[in-house]
Amino acid sequence: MSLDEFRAEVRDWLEVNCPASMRTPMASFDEACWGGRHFEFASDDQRLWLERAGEKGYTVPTWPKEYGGGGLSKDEAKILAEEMKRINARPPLVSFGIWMLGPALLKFGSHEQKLEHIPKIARGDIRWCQGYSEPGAGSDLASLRTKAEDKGDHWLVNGQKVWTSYADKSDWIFCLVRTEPDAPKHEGISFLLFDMESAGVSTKPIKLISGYSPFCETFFDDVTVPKGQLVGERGKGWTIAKYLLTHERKMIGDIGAPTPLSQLAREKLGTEGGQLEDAMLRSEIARHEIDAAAFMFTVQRATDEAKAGASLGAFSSALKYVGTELNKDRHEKLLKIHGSEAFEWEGQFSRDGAVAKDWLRTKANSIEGGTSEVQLNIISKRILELPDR
Amino acid sequence: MSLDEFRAEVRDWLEVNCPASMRTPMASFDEACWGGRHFEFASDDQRLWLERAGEKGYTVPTWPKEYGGGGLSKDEAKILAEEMKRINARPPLVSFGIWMLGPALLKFGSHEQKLEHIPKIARGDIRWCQGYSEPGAGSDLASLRTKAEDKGDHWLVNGQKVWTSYADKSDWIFCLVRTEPDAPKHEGISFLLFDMESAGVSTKPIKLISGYSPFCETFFDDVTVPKGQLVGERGKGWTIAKYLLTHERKMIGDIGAPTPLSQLAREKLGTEGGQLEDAMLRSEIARHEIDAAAFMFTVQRATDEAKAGASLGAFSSALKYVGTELNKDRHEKLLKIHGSEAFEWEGQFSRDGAVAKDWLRTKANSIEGGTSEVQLNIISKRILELPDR
Amino acid sequence: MSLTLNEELQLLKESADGFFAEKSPVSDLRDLRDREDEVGYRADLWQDMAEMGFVGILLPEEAGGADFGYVGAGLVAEAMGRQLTASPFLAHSVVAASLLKALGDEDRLGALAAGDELYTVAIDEGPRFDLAGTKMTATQAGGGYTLSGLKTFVPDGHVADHILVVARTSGTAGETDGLSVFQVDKGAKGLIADRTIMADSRNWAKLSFNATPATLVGTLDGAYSAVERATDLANTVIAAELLGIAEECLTRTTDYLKERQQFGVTIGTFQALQHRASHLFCEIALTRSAVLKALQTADEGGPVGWFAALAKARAIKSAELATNEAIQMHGGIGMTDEYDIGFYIKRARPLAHLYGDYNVQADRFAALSGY
Amino acid sequence: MSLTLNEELQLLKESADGFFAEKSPVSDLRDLRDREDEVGYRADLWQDMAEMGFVGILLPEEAGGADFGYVGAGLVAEAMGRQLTASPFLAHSVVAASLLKALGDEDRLGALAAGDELYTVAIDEGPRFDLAGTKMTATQAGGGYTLSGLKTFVPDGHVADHILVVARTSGTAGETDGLSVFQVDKGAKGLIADRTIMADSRNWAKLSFNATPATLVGTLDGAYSAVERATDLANTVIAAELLGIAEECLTRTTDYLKERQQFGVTIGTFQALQHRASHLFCEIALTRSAVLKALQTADEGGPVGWFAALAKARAIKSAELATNEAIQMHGGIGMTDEYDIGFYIKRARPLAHLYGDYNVQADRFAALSGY
Repeated sequence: MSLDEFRAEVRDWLEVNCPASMRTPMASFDEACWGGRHFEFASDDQRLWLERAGEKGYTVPTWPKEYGGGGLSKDEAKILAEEMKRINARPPLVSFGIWMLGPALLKFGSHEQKLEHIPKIARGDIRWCQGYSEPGAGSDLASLRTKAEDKGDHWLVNGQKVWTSYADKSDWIFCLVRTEPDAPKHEGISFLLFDMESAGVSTKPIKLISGYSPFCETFFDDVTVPKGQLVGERGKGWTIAKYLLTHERKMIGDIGAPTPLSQLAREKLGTEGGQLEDAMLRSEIARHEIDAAAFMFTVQRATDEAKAGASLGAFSSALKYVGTELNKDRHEKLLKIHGSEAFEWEGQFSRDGAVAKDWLRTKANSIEGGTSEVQLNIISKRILELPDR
Repeated sequence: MSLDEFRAEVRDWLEVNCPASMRTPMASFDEACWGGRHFEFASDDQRLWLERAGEKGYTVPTWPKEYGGGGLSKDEAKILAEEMKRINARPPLVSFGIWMLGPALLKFGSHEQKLEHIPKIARGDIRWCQGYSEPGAGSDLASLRTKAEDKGDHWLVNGQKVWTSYADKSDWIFCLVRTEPDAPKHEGISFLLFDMESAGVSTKPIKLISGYSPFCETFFDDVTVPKGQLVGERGKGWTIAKYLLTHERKMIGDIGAPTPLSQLAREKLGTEGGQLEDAMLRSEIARHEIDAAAFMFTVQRATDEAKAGASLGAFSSALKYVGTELNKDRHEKLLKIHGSEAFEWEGQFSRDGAVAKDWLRTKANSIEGGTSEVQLNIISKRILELPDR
Repeated sequence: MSLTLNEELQLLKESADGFFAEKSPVSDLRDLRDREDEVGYRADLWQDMAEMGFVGILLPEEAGGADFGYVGAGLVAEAMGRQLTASPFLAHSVVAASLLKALGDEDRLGALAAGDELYTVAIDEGPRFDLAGTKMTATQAGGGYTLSGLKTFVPDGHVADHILVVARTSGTAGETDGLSVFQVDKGAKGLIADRTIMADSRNWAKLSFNATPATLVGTLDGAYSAVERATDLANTVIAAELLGIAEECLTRTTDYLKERQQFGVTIGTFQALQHRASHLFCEIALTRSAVLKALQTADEGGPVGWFAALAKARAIKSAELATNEAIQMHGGIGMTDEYDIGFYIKRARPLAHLYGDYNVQADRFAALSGY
Repeated sequence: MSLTLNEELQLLKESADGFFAEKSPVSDLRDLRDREDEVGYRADLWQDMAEMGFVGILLPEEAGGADFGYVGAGLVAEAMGRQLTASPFLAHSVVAASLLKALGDEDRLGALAAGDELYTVAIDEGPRFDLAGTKMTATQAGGGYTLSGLKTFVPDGHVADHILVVARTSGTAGETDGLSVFQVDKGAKGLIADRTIMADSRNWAKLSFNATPATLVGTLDGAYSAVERATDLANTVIAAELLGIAEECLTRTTDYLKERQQFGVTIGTFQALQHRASHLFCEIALTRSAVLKALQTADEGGPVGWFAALAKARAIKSAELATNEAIQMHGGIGMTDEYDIGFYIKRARPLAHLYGDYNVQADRFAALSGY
């Protein structure tokens, strides 16, 4: 089938299968379909759209057909994306399974593990969370202490994770555990999968300064995990973790193209002779938007270079660093644009303080997924090749 | 004598003794009287003013009378300064002897050394330079290698200094030398004085990117120095050096109050409705001047606190850091105000490129007298008490 | 004048620092927030503050005040900034007191010093400070006036017994001429006070007036310069509170850097963090000087606009840097509601915005500098 | 369009980088400066550049050009930025070529491609770029025109054989209507070219005209948009040269950090310096993308102002940071004339100023973005 034929086919399929209400923009990721055992669909259309896309493998277009993926080539996947964008189709499914575990399993998992888990990710049956960070570990991720003891026919997991995104809403966890307590810290780590309904697993949401609670503390108390649920080699989990961190970094750094500040400022503050009246704010916004536009082109350049076969490598750290710092700066400017209204915390008029809360939420951007300081360390070491202490 | 009587006396003395041409502002320190064996006075008035002030000890008002100082109390010295300022009197003498060696000798020197050197500093007979930095040492000043060997009745000095201010115009040098080669690096250093006309001393001016050459390389090739010219204890020169660095830091950080950028911008660019027409530049200038004004008040506060008996201590590092960084920023803004005229390098119209050359000169502000990085290290360690590695 | 504190002020500083550290640590604000306290401040603390002389700190002794001037008020505000103390101090003891003094109104000063009846001032009508842009119009009715319209961002607006409202008695929005100040009392006809819960968990209200009876305070039409002076003076004290916030953030952050271990070492040994902390220290040191200078100038009684704009601009810049750096250097724990550091950033921004943000101050600084 | 270089452009880049590194290292500029060379560039290098196709890089093959477009010109400029190559490339091959193309003048393109007769463009009349503010007036005289007045900051103005001068044929200063372009030839009556030695040791001149005969190029009165387009296009290439400067500063600085020892360790191990170098790397990476996008947009032939302003603003910011950090991190040695790093900062600022500095670009970016 030629690419043109494929495009025609996709267009027809979308026309028939994507419900009209799924062709409208989402206000935030909260409106997205996250799937999983306990997911409450916002509408029948949302459920239908997931089922139909999941069946075609269009939730994960480039993953192999044999594991429930779409089996599309890069070019075909690009066409699918273009056609979905053309009709403003929402993604049928978003999840850490798609972004993180899937790619890791495809690269490091056994055939059996792929068969077991990937189709359920593709169909949105199982919602995954990521168990990396631990209390006190912070940027020094590899100092984790959650241990999995080898009990012959199973692992016995004890310990605690923190900053587990949506742990309270997830079905399974992919988790870094220490299997060789005596090995050097990077070498005793394994990558383990288990069901959050296992006996001994409990979660507790963390309230943030923004008032939101997207993260949990997660506790493991004598959790029994079957031997076969360790991914890759025992003691080599750090390799998988690093692979996924690079993935995550790229995702977090890629903030997309939000509504330009200048547009909001024009709406909110008005113009005189075509220019924002507040000359100082205009100057600040211009400085921000010049950098934001250059960042957008940099994401595009990195994407284009990756398509042309270049490896992104440590450049993902640069994208993560710049993208998150810019996003923080953007929200500081948004406060200035909204004036005192920005500081409302309750009340319908301010959507329960969305401006203030979103602003505070951005402060975590440069902490989660590797702090800005860690990214600068990585650039220094891996790109500039400056010497270690 | 009451302070009021003192004021009347000083006023009369100044009226009689300060020549009219010495009551006009100087365009730069180049017009100041530096004294020394080979100094070429710009005018008879300049010479006369030095002689008269030197005789009274008013070149160094608070130094003891016994060594040729003015012997004034702090309050009296303040009155002298006020009265001189009232008539715009120029300082009769500026020199490294006044700013640096004098205070060090008064604190660490023997009675004989004070008697020998301080009167000559006060009268401007001898011009001193400072021999601290060495090639390759940079911020790590204590790694200096110029050695002074104990030859029984004299020291034999061999080595090289760099960044010696006005070494080619100076009569004597105060110099850090290594007297105990086997001691830990901070403990083998001594503080030595000698005549630049001694056999084996030679200097070579360093041309800077600004085109100016205020510094020299200074070479010592088997220079013989009498035993009595070592100040303080042998091997304890680092203590004197640290004392003087703090002095120097305060001096360099204290940039005084230069012409406001905004005034220059108004003259150069014109205003509309009372405001600078270029709104972006106006905003930049305001940001700079807000910081510059706060810095000026900070210098004043530090001075007032010192008067009230508080020790300046490591706060001099903060003044040095902020003052030099602000001065660099000021000159970047000056380029914007002058536009393409700022970049002229030759020609009478641009005073041989004074704007560009002064701008480049400021780049050294945050390097000389301890780099900005060294100041931040000091603040971190001594004020914030953050731990060492 | 020497840019230092004399002995008397030094004692006041120590007593204010000690008082608020003991009587109203940050946990108090958390408690008020979590209980959804309707009054929004602790009445017993306010009573204690009155006894300490803080409530009437700007007022002359004849009026029952402590007469410590703006330098004194700044020291109290700085101490409150360090502890994030919730209190009507700013609205009542600083803004209302400064306005009544600027209007030459002696009668109300006694009540003000006692603090039993709370005063506040209502200026803003939209999301931004714009005094000359005041639109609300006072209508002559019988022997007095009535007010109709909306005032926003009024500190302690829902608990105040008396509200000093800026309204137009002639001219149109944009003109400095034609403004007057009126007093409206709690419970007055047509007055609706709508408390707005804001990021800083402090008292703010929207006040809606509907033919509400109001009494003229001071002279008719010429209040612009008095209100401008009052907000300038308020800004010097706000700058002091922001300074307290910035300093406390630096202290808490350096403490954390000395204690927190990562990669097997104390993170305070990382030079990149050391340099950022040291830079922040310098930034705050500059602000401290600008704030003290502005407070001293306020006490001298002459024009204070240039100094107030300078101090407030510096304080906003320092507080923004300090709160951002504090959260970043605390890492994940700084993002949790359980930890106190987040309370500081939430207070710093609305406080900075009151009576004009950085750009407003910078613009004013430039204009008053003649460019 | 993909934000990458195709194979052909990749080859051009390698050849340009190699050519300038070999044929005109920084020592060449030092030599020209120290010899007080009157021509201000190396004629043999210019000849070699013509043979490489660099001189006519923007011109179509029919006119004898290499037709590599703006992306190609940008690659050459970037390589020249790295080596600080002194050459009439910018004035002749970029600005004059762009202006003649924008004016639709085909006749002169052949001469331009050969490079035997140098062209330049004269716009500024004061210390700042202000096209609409042009005051110089062309006077009709006989069948032609004469020009009187002063042009400043003209690149290669004293060596150019032909100067394209922007002058007013109607309207008054401040209006965009009424501008025309004239050619004035070297040695023309009343033309005095006064070379100005500037910080970058490159060719700049003040040109004084006194009833100097001039030939109209293009149509009367409507040249504003053509000149604006030419300066926009020139700015995309200037941005590329500034990018080369910034990159070279980063490279030289990281090399120095790896080699320089202090306190018994390599200074590149200091985390504070590592973070600053890494931040600079990111800044330059953003600029690289903005510059490539602007150059590609220039080649597409549509409106380029927004992209040019973006690229130039970014490049100025990056070059300013890079040159300042380079000197600071080199310490004392970076301040000496003997060391090359100082040459970069001296070139970066005047180049940034040509056709509008950061503020000019930011203002234009905002205006073209609709605010």
